[in-house]
Amino acid sequence: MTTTASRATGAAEGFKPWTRPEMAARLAKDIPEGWCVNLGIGIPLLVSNFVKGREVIFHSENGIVGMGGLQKPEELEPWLVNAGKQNVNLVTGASIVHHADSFAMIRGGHIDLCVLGAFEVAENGDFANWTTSLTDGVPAVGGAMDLAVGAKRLWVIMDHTSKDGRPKLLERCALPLTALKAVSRVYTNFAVIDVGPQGFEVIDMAPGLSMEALEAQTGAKLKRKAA
Amino acid sequence: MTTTASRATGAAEGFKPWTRPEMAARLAKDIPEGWCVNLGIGIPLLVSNFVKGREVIFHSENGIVGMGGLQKPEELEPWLVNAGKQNVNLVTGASIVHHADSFAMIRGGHIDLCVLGAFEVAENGDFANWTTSLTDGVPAVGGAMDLAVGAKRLWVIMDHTSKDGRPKLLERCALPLTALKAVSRVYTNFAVIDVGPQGFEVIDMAPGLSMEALEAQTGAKLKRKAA
Amino acid sequence: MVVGKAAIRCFGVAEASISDSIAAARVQGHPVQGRKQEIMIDKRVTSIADAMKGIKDGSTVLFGGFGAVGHPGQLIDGLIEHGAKDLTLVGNNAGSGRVEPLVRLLATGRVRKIICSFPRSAGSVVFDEMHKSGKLELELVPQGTLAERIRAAGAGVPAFYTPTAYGTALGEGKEVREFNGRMYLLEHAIRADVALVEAWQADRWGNLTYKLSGRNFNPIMATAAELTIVQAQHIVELGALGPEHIHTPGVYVNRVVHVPYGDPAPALVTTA
Amino acid sequence: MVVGKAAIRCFGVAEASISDSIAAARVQGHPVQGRKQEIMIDKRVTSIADAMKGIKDGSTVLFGGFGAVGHPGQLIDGLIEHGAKDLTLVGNNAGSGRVEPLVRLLATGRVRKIICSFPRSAGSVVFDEMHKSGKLELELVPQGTLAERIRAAGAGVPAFYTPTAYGTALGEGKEVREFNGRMYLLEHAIRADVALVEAWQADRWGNLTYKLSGRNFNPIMATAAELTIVQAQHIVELGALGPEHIHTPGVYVNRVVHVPYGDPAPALVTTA
Repeated sequence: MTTTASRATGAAEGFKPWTRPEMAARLAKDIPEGWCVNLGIGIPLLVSNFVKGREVIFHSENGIVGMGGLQKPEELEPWLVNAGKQNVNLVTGASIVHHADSFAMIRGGHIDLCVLGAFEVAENGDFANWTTSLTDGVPAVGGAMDLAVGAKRLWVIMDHTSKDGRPKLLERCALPLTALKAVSRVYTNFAVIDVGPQGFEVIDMAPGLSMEALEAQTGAKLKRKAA
Repeated sequence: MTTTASRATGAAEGFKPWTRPEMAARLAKDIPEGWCVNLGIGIPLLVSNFVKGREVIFHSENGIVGMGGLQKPEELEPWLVNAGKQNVNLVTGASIVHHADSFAMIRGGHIDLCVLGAFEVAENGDFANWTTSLTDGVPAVGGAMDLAVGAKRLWVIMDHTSKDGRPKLLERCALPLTALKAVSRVYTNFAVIDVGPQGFEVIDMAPGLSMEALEAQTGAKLKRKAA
Repeated sequence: MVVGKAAIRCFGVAEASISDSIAAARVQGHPVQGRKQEIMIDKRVTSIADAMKGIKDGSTVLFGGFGAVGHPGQLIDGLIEHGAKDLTLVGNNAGSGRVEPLVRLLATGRVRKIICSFPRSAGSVVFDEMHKSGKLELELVPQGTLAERIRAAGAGVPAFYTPTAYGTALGEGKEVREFNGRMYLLEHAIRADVALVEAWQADRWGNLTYKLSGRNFNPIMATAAELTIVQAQHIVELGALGPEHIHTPGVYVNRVVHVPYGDPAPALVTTA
Repeated sequence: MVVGKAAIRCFGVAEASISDSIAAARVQGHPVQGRKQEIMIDKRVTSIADAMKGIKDGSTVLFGGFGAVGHPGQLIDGLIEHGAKDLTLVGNNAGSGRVEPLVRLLATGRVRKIICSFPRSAGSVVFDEMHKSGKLELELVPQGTLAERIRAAGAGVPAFYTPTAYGTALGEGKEVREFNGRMYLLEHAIRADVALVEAWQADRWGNLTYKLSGRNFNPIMATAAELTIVQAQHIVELGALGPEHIHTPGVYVNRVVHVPYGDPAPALVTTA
């Protein structure tokens, strides 16, 4: 039902939502060369596929500055893992730091951009991505809260609506927050939306999508970003 | 007048004060092998001459763990200096850390012993060694206050009396304090004195010195340390 | 000087026990070329059982590793053998599956509480069961706050302010303070009784290096415990590690045991 | 998102100026084998004058070094040439004699205040004169507190507690708090506009190593300023510095200038 549901919606509305690779590529286009970027697990990781030819330095919170791609079976180095504990490579120029230094780098504002997934984003930049419930199951937080408050800017990449079709961009988050007033931009399968001083500002929309159709899928007011 | 004055006093009293090398040797005898020790500038530095044959690790607050002796002219390595900015050697097993890590080592209680000089030591362990006046001249503090509160134990090595013959072991310090309740033992040219829960406790005296003569040179009550 | 000692003991650096550790290390001393019969600093112990000596019930135990990489699994096994109970464990993860040492330690029921950032993973079944049934207390801490709280303990900083988790459920009940128009939480140092560390190289002074991502929490944990125990893949001669390339000065280390276990298992599962 | 930006700006990390720095660095980019015509990260600048561009009047400037060792004297000279005034300097010492760059900078009258631990030395005549005549303000900070305040700024920690200087003249007026029976002072991060750093090796990303005692304050200062400028004895190819042996990741560095000045003067005078 997940992306399919959204796409079904798109089809019904007569437009074609962006695919995940398209979303990642759209986000990657906005990353200038030279930035140091931390990518969350999941869709955010796809972004690294679309910065080829530019020097972007990928940071992994377990202490890698200059992370490369996933290892191929023949290059196995089990002593190198990313934040998702996948085996990765280093790029030329990479360095290793310990956990306190790595989070000092994050908290101290030295990461230009963090890209995370989210369950909900509010029009004031609040967002929720770490747990759907504080009572059911065991919560886990990892480095999300540190990244959210520490990186110079936080962009969220996610489907525009939930698996069951409910809006994920809202006036106020209902789920437990990861950080307050932290998100500056959202890339969804429907649109690219800035979190401005007065709320959501639409920068870009999937081909064929109307502002009205987008608003119908969004739980907060939208306005077009002034050029 | 300085050491000479003290010695003159000693001579007048019919005893022989310890020389500085003797004071340093007496202190060194109490350092067990394996300790990590920070020695202040001046008389404390002499202590390193008397631990030969034992592995004692000398720490220098500018980031050396495992400092050796002063460089000889033919071994000049200008990139190695101690806290007094003298050129020193490293011993086998030494490591280099940055200033924040070096003082984390100090403040965190990882230095077994710090040896400092002092102007005054009080019977409650307060001591003054960083400035004789907060108004005349320019004060400088360096790492003394950090070492005084951070090292596991602080021993002071100093002449028993000032240049003009006044006691330096006192009921209360008159000069600006370096740290409160920090000194656990004092090595002077007259005696070795613990700072106990009830005040100064004499452990050892220069040959020929009487308890009465020592008390006459001391500005606080003394008692013999229980064996 | 009672006041001073008491003050230092607040951080858990009891003088006597440290001296004991040094004495214990010295017992391990043995004649070495050119210095025959002379006792010297030698923190190497010959068995994991020896490495565990003196760990008490009720201890707070730091363990290194980010998942399997840099995780001192053999020392955790040693802790199971040792038998200490009523433990508080501090590390990033709570283990997965049923066979790895950390999970088996949890299963013994000797762990009262775990302080970590990411207990949940695809296979964290034992943690899940024990936590849900109330047999294991959890203190969930954001990963950067966890790292900084451990670093602070080692650095003699009892508490510090951080923006992380302000306004969230994990910040509830914590002291809030504004600096320059931004809100921060007060966080306290996590000082431990024991640190279990995995290193790549170690010498007899306890100087350490770590391999690649194996570094993670290990260097800061080594600084934050009264008794730091290291399992090292390689034991090298004193002087073999360059002074400018040592990651953990031996001053922080009490015991080193040689555990040449090889590489961590390749891990491609998605957890954090 | 105004609130967030404002909050980050409290720490002096203005987004625009950082981006400017990156842009400035990129301007220095030039074709390299195999990547012809492609612009890439290159933080090298070709002159000290270029390295100083944009430093504003009123800036807080960190300078590395413990005495002469690891001290970026040529960058200080560059700062004199550059002409910025109303400066606050932060470093361990206040210079000695009359010819070294730091002393000549003080003598220009462009320094309003100096924050340091050890201003006084045998030859600190210029500092002495200017301080006594009220032309130069002094904030005297214990050396470990100075280091930790700088490290805190780089680590996003606005304030922390330390036992150092409690009950002394240097603790007067500071907030006091008890933790576990011991008294501590609240100390605030020292965030700077500019850091002047001396390194041994640097590559085009700004990855750095330091030589022996030349390390001292340099790595923490590199993390604590909006604009970090490095003078490096050696420029090396990207990849020449081992990932496990880099002391400062290039992420912290904005500009690197090659200054192969050789060794610091041997110093046998007793100061601290």
